[in-house]
Amino acid sequence: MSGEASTDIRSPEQLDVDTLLGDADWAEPIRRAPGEAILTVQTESWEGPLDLLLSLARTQKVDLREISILALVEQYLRFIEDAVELRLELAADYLVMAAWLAYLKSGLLLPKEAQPDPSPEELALRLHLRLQRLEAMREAGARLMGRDRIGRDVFVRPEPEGLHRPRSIVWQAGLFDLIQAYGQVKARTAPRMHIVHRRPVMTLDEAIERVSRLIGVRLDWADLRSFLPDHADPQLRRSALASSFVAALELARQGRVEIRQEAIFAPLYLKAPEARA
Amino acid sequence: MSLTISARLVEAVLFAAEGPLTQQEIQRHSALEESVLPHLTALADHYAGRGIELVERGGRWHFQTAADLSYILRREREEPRKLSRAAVETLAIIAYHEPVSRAEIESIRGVQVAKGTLDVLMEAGWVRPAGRREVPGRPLIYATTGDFLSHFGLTSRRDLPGIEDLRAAGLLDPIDLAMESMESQALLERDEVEEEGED
Amino acid sequence: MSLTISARLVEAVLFAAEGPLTQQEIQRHSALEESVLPHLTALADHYAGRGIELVERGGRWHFQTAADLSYILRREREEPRKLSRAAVETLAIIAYHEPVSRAEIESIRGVQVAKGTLDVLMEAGWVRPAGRREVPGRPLIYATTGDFLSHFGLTSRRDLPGIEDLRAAGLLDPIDLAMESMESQALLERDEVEEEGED
Repeated sequence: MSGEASTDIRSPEQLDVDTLLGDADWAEPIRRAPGEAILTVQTESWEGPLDLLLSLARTQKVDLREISILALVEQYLRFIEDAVELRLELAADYLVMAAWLAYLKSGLLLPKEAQPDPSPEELALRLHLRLQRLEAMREAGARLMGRDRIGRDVFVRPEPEGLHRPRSIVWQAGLFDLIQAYGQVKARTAPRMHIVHRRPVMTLDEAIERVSRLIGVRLDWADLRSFLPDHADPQLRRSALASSFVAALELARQGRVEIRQEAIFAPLYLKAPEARA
Repeated sequence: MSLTISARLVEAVLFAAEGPLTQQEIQRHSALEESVLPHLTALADHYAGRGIELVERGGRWHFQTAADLSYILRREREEPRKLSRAAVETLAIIAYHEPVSRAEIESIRGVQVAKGTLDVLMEAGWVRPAGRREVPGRPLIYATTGDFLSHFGLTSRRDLPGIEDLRAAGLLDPIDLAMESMESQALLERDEVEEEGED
Repeated sequence: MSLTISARLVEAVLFAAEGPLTQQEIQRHSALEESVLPHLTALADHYAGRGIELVERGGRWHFQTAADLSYILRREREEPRKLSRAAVETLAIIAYHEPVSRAEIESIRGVQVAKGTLDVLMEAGWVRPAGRREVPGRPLIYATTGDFLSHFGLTSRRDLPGIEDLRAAGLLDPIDLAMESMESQALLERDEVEEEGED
């Protein structure tokens, strides 16, 4: 088959995963920003610490089976130190990995008899196996993408006539459509937390205090609006208007203020009661 | 049967073409120096009497299913219809929550369900009435069918991804949420306009 | 070249179909009493070395242009789907390990499966939920589809590049299993070689 022929051409040794995936960035973690003297570290270049470890391992330029875990651990820790010195935001999992690797490093350097359980060799081996597995899958992915793909390398008829079909498949819908639709229904109707932004308000207590204080110094009927703070922003003014109105009603109920209004929606006038004047 | 690379290219170009091609177009797509005409006639001869034929109509060449076999082809009116958005959502809700009544579907969707939507799903053979709910009004309840499972390649309804799976797969937010926040923004704005009108 | 009516029918069915067809579907559409399989293999032989080839992918058959002509026909501008690195790795993990749960994918990649990875693969029609693993939590498991095999030109999953080598090297086994087998290996060898360590 044609597919096999093409895989024969590219043996695994010749594969350059980076070029095949067209993403050369990840081999080059630390770059000098153009025109600047400082280094920029792009932690977004990696998907997590394991990814970073693998690309550091690649820079050792040896078969992954021969790699020195201790050297790799040191590289990682140095990288994290540099990043911290440069005050870069590091995701927590990078730091967790750093702590774990520091522990592993001290274990690897300890004399054999003082080693805790599980042994650092075992932990190092596990890390090694994880890196091998990730590497294997990355290579497999690249080889997959490099195959003769429909629509790029080989082509099917763009507009076939289509065959006479049984009634049951007249309606078209796939499993993805179905679960996507359910996801959207759920997302649309899910209860959501709303955060109400704090608005500048005048509380009723503040308004009562303010109106009763000002009413004492007004000699004649005064428009309610003249009791509002002068330089307040419009939102605070609206709140103050409402609160002052309620305050006026409350004060009138207590007999501490008189209210007059000429017509519906006409301005409200306040005055201190006659008896006390 | 071995062919020259040129003849093979011409054959492939014709097969992958979006529509009938002129001789010049075939020449260009196959990137050949020599004339493609001899290849075209040789191919037409080769396919004569097969299930596929190479035909020339008004100077354009294309492959087609042999005319005498056209009865295997789809009739125009059988054009497969894509299930409407409402129908897919309704089907999904029935699959996840069955058995459900229409009112329950509506409360999950947050939108009314037209009667025609359920009819389409029943016509497709994916949904069936499954009795009545023993509550006031005794509403009809709906469930999915065996055809539903086989069409969607499921062995059981429990194979449907759960909410957490959907979230992890990235199917629980994107576009709609953004749309919604825009909508609620618009609602807020309308409220504000109304409030200001009252002033 | 004249063919029997049966062979012509099979050829025409494959040519007019909108997608790959299983042997059963070809049988049904061609409405033949006799098995279509001999016709399929004869046709595949006939087309070998032509500009078009008849291929079988995951048990489904379709015509496509010959792969070795891709250097001329290749349409760079129409790259079918540019996948993110995460999506490529996730696809590879699912294909080589299937069926596989999200947690298993995450343990190989060392990061959470990002939103917009699985849904992209499912939308492309290459990955599907394939039931649940019967362990606590009953996690959903994922597998590849027939369309995946067709798209990447794989006759079956055994055709996945290098899968035999990876399996032989134990690189498709979970780490715990690999550790165990290494330990028993080490026990065997301990007599002969005093451990030189990893320095």
